[in-house]
Amino acid sequence: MLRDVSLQVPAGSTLAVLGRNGAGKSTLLRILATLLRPHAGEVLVFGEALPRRGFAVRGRLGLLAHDPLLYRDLSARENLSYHARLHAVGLGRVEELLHAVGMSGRADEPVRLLSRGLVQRLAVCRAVLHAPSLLLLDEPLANLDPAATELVGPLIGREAGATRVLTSHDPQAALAEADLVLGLEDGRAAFLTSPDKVDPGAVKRLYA
Amino acid sequence: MSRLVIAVAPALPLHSAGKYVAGAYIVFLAMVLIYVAIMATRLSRTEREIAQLQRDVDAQRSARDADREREPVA
Amino acid sequence: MRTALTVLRKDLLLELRGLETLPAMILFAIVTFVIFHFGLNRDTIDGQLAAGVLTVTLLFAAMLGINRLFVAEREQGGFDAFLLAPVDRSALLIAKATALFLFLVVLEVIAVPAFGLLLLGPSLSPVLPGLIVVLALGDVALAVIGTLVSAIAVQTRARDLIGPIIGLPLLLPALIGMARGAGPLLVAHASSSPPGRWVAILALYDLVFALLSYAVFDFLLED
Amino acid sequence: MTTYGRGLRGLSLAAAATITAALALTFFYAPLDANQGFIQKIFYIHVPLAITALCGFVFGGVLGAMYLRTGERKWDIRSYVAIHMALIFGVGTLLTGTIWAKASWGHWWVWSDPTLTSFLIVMLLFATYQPLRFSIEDPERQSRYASVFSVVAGAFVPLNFLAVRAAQAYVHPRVLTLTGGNLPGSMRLTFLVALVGVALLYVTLWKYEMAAKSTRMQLRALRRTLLGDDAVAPLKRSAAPS
Repeated sequence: MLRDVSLQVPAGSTLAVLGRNGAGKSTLLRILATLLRPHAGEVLVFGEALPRRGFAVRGRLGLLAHDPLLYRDLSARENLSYHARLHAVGLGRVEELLHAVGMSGRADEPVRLLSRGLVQRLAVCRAVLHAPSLLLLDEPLANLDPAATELVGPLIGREAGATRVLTSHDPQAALAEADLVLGLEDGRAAFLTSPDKVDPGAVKRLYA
Repeated sequence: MSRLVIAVAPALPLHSAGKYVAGAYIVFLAMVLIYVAIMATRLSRTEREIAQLQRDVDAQRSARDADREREPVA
Repeated sequence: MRTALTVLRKDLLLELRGLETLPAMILFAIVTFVIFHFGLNRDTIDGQLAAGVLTVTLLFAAMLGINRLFVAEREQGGFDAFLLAPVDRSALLIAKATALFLFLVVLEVIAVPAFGLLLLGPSLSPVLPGLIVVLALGDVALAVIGTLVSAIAVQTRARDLIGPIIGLPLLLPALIGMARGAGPLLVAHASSSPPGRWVAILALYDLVFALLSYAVFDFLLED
Repeated sequence: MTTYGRGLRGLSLAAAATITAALALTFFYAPLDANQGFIQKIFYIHVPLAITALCGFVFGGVLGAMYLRTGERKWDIRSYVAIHMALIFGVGTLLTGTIWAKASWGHWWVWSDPTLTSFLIVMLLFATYQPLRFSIEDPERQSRYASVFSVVAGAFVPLNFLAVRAAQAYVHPRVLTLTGGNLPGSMRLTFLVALVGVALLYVTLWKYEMAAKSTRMQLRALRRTLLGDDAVAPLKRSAAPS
């Protein structure tokens, strides 16, 4: 449920979405990812109107959701190879990414045997496999320890160079990364400003 | 008429044939009537809802009028 | 087409790893033959009765596979992952129907000889080519309609119930075609070619539903 | 919003007049069938009901296709009402059919009649329409899936008849051949009048139901504009679109 939310994210910048569970963060991401169709209102991604022009947008965005979107019975390598084929990406990219997140050694184990942290690393690989220019990141650092956070940094951090929309349980971390902050409360925009102008009290109220 | 029918219907005893034919047409009639009954209950529900809406709108309006009357006093 | 192959490869790999569906279908079919032996109290059967037992067993075994066809996609995010990719959505229909068809073929490769061994009176080998034609055409109908029904049912709350109650009536004409086509083959000294009328009806049914599924499948994937 | 009530009075009167005429023709004009005698009079209600129900199912499929094409909710509601009405007519067909079977063959059900058998299969399929709708909570998805179902099931109707007809020899009384090959002129006239009457009844009831539905929806909308969002009770989970 989203209402009266209207904003623009310039290319290359980062929008942080704050709010409690159920405030509409994931809904916003799923709408941007063309997975949910908005009942009303206007959504433009790369200047293409959704949901009508969804096919023009798919393949240029990467979604990292709560659900890792990986098959539990397939190995890490098999999962990524499947997605690489769907996105018409060479299999060399799969090895490159597995190496980048330090999983080359465990790439042949079925995903169901991997720890939450390793699954999250894999999900990051899946989301950036096709080098998307828009990254939709729902709690990207969940289950990741500091070392792993550093590993995925170049893939989904500001260094990646993509436009990013991210949500986080930790408002301070999100504020540090963002160019623009959207506070959501029950599907409505509570505030929308730059990080240095955010009222700490307003953030606290969001999570109260 | 029915006597005439008996005269020309050789094989089947009319009393049983008539029963079945009547049964079939009664099924048809009953269906239509049941439908009318269902629509009647729905119509009365709609009527009730319109009456309720009328009451609610009246209540809202009288509340607003009461507010307006109090204003100069306040 | 390449996308369909990719998805098909993934589905077969998943089945190979999990072995969740196919063994259950095969076991179900064989147990059902044993049940028919006791239920009918007959050691051997032939003709239309045999064809009926065989095709009904295959139909119900297929229902098991149909119920599970999209479960992994729904529970493990496969739908979302597929929808995020810049690919033609019909590829999923083609891949899933092909996977189901292959499952049915493997099922029949084991269940039909088992049927010949356990229940069927007349010998199977002289009529095998004709039987293969009838079963293959029936499998196409089962695969196409099964995929469509499964895609509808998987998004409902009572998916284990909705699948069969929609699927069975839709598959009835295909069952009639398979049973009546196979019936004349399963008697002693049968001619080896199945009745042309039934082959034609099955083929027509396959064709119409393949086109129909292709036309409506996209609508089942949105959001 | 379309006003479905317009023309409803004329249509109702036409349906009533045609059905009265059909009844009169059936009992006072059409000759007794040579083989079946008086029993054959069931034909004039049973077959028009059956044809109307089947056309209603196909009609529902066409309306469902319109929903898929446009995404406008009104088409789904129309499709729902069309199938809903056709189901009621279908139940009537099955009941009159079994009565006829009992009267002419002494059994309440006969498998040897391909038309009745395939009609049963169609009914079994469409009987799942409501459970399917009820099983999907999201209203938009419910409409979309129900429309897909109606398109597939609508196409299934003629195919199913083809398959079942091929499966069985014709044992049914020859009056059933709808081409009217061996139907005497007076019987054919009666039959056609009855068919038009029942079809008019279907259209009337469809419009009636649509008028009732749209009235209730307008009432809700009115309540919302007059009293605000909170004054409207949330819809209960339902198989019917609204």
